[in-house]
Amino acid sequence: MSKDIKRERIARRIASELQDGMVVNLGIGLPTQVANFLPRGNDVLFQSENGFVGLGPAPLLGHEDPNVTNAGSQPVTILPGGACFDSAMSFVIIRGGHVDVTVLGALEVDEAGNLANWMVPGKIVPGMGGAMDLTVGARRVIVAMEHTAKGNAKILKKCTLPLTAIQQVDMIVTEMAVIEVTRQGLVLKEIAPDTTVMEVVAQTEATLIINDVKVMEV
Amino acid sequence: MSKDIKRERIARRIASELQDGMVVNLGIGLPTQVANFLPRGNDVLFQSENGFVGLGPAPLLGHEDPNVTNAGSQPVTILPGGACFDSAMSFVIIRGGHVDVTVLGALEVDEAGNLANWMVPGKIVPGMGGAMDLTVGARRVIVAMEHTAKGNAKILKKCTLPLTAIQQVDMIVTEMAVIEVTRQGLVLKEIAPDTTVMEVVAQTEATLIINDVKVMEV
Amino acid sequence: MSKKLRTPEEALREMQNGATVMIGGFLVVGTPETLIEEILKKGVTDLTVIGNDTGFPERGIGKLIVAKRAKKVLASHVGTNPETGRQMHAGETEVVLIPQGTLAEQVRAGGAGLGGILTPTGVGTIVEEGKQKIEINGKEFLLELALQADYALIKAHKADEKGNLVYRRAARNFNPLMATAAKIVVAEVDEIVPIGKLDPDEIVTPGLFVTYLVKREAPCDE
Amino acid sequence: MSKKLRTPEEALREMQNGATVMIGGFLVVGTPETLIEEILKKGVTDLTVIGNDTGFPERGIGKLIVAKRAKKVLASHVGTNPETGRQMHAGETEVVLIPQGTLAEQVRAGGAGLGGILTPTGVGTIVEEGKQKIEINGKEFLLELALQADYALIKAHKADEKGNLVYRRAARNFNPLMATAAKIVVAEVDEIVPIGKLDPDEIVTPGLFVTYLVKREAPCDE
Repeated sequence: MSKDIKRERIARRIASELQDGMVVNLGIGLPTQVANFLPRGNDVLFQSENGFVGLGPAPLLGHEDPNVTNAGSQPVTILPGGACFDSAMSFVIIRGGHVDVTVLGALEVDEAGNLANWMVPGKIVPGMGGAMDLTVGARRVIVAMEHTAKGNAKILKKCTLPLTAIQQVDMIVTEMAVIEVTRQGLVLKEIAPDTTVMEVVAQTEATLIINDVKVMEV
Repeated sequence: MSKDIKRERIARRIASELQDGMVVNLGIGLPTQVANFLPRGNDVLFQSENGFVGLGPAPLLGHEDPNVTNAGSQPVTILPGGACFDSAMSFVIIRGGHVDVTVLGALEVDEAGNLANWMVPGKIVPGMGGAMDLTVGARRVIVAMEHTAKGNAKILKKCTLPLTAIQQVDMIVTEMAVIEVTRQGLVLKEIAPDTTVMEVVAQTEATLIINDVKVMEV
Repeated sequence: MSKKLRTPEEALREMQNGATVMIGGFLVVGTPETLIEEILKKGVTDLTVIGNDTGFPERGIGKLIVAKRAKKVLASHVGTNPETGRQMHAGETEVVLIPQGTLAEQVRAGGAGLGGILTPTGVGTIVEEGKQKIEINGKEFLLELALQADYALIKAHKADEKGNLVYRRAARNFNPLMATAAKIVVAEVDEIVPIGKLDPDEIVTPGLFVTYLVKREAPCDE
Repeated sequence: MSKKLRTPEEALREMQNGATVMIGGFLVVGTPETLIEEILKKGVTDLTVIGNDTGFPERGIGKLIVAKRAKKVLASHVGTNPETGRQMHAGETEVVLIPQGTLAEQVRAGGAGLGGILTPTGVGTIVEEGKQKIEINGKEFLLELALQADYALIKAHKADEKGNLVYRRAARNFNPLMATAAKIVVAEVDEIVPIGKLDPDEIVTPGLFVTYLVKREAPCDE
């Protein structure tokens, strides 16, 4: 399966978690694609941590406003009914529990719902940006990532990289599976139609609680 | 001397402390009168802790805007160049040291620059409102009050009433004297033309450092 | 028509006895009088009321005090309503007096997911009683904890249909702060305009904070 | 003519080597490019720079990093400027990474006279190293201290002659916060309008915070 198809599948599945009226923050990269798979006329309100709500699609070429970009510096639009604010208010919204769902990428996730997605010591240290606040503050944290990296498991018994936040992840969506984080551990809720429970288990270091597994809509 | 004349003298003297460009917050009552004695065309910026700067004089009768009142609930105006904000920003300005001078009334002041002006236990407990923040936050705290209350000294060795703030008062102006609060104690800087140093000392419980005393302009 | 628009009765339907209620306004400027009337009509009692002040006996929060609907009041100033003082001295109502800037930060912290803030205000006064003191670079601060509520009843000037709010002049005061700090936020407004009529840069409270909109029935403040 | 209007050179005349400088903007949106150019021209160095990020190598704060004017950087994100990472790994520049919401609150606290704030962000991560942890109702928070600076260099859209500022869209970001937290605040603006042209309700940064106004020389963001 190509990277693009994997990513589209993940984004599409997460889009189905978003409901009208929700306030949603999408991380940079794969998570940003989630917005592309919402039904037309949806009423999901996207928050952009650089300072506004009502984040809309990219503008037509030549209609970019240099003051309207997403947190990844790409030109976007502000939909009617949107509102702008400063960075303190942006994180009042984020840290204060006013974001219903955040979708974030991950380097590692573990059985306790710990997340590592901001640095690899000695290699990449881009900084956490808003990720630590988003993970701690959003009511629901959904991790969007490919199931493995170069064949190595990313869903671990215990994260090895520096953490972004402890015990905050609620759901993990990969091209192979949908996994819920519960107090008891990771529950395998859905698997993709082109894989098996055995295969998912094999690609996952963490213990999966397997009970009533559905087929993921792709 | 009538109460009105005393108060006008105090307000007038304090007005001469205010310079163009200063941000000033005047307490309710006597301090409010200070604004009446500034030269025409002055550029002092008055802050009103209920949420704006650019506080102007009372409006003409019939031109009151119910949303434009001072912190004492009296109709006022907002001058051109004024700005409105919420209570958090109002106290960012006050607590953050962005007010150059605050003028406050007092029940008691003492040698250490302690101020008591918000309650008399068992009697009046109106609440401190913004007074504690103003006293702690303003760069310069000027107390405006009559020198005594029913013949009792108000400038004490040590305050007896619950404090508003410790060691924050910089200057005391009464109808009799101008007193500066220094690390060494209270320095008598000026006396009114209709009193004597002996008389001021007699009406003051605190020790006054007396060196080079000028005559107060009244 | 805004999906958030409710009658006062609908907006406060779930309010229970004993609820914690933040109420905006500064000496009744920017106070949601229509919602206060609804509390009186509804008959809920034993409220914990958080507000800058307790208004006047016949206006604003003062009406709730006079009608004895509050078992506890957190405010910076109660001097304009002698009944609050009377109830406090008689032990009928618990009154916690809080410096105004501290109260503003506590409400803001409640909305911002902060545990509290360190303020120099109140150090060396009775306000510090029972509070943790923390010294930073030789200067003492009081740790003041975040405040949250079941309801925030606020007053704005205009809303758009999404619930985005703008305020007018000194009627802003505690309203935008309280809008962030409660489970249910009811905004009483003079006017509701179509989506797009407010510029994104002029909106003070984004609609995501607002649960319900109620049209002001008391005379408008203009 | 505004009494606060200065040339870039006049506005930064007093800036010394070793100064602490807050610089507004989010990935160069709302960054005062004219003032950054002036720092480069002026030749001051050993700066401590506080900003959301370090821009790009050829834009925004990134230019200061590339020219090695910063001995220390406090930012939430440096990934868009590989030179910052290189200098950090080589030990040439000290880089302190701070969660974005924490940085915003620290700057705000600096402007607000608060000693610090308690945030849940960073608990259980390396961000908590060396910091005081405070438990409130069973939940842990980090005590994060206030930040202040010698200079805040900010970018606004319009000023009036009093220095009151309004911002445009996402170019607001850290600018209004930094405007409160420095001894000298220089606002680079696209346009200066006469007093009275801005409505008191639309002003985001009251002019009392602004020491100097500088007209943007870089191409305007519109």
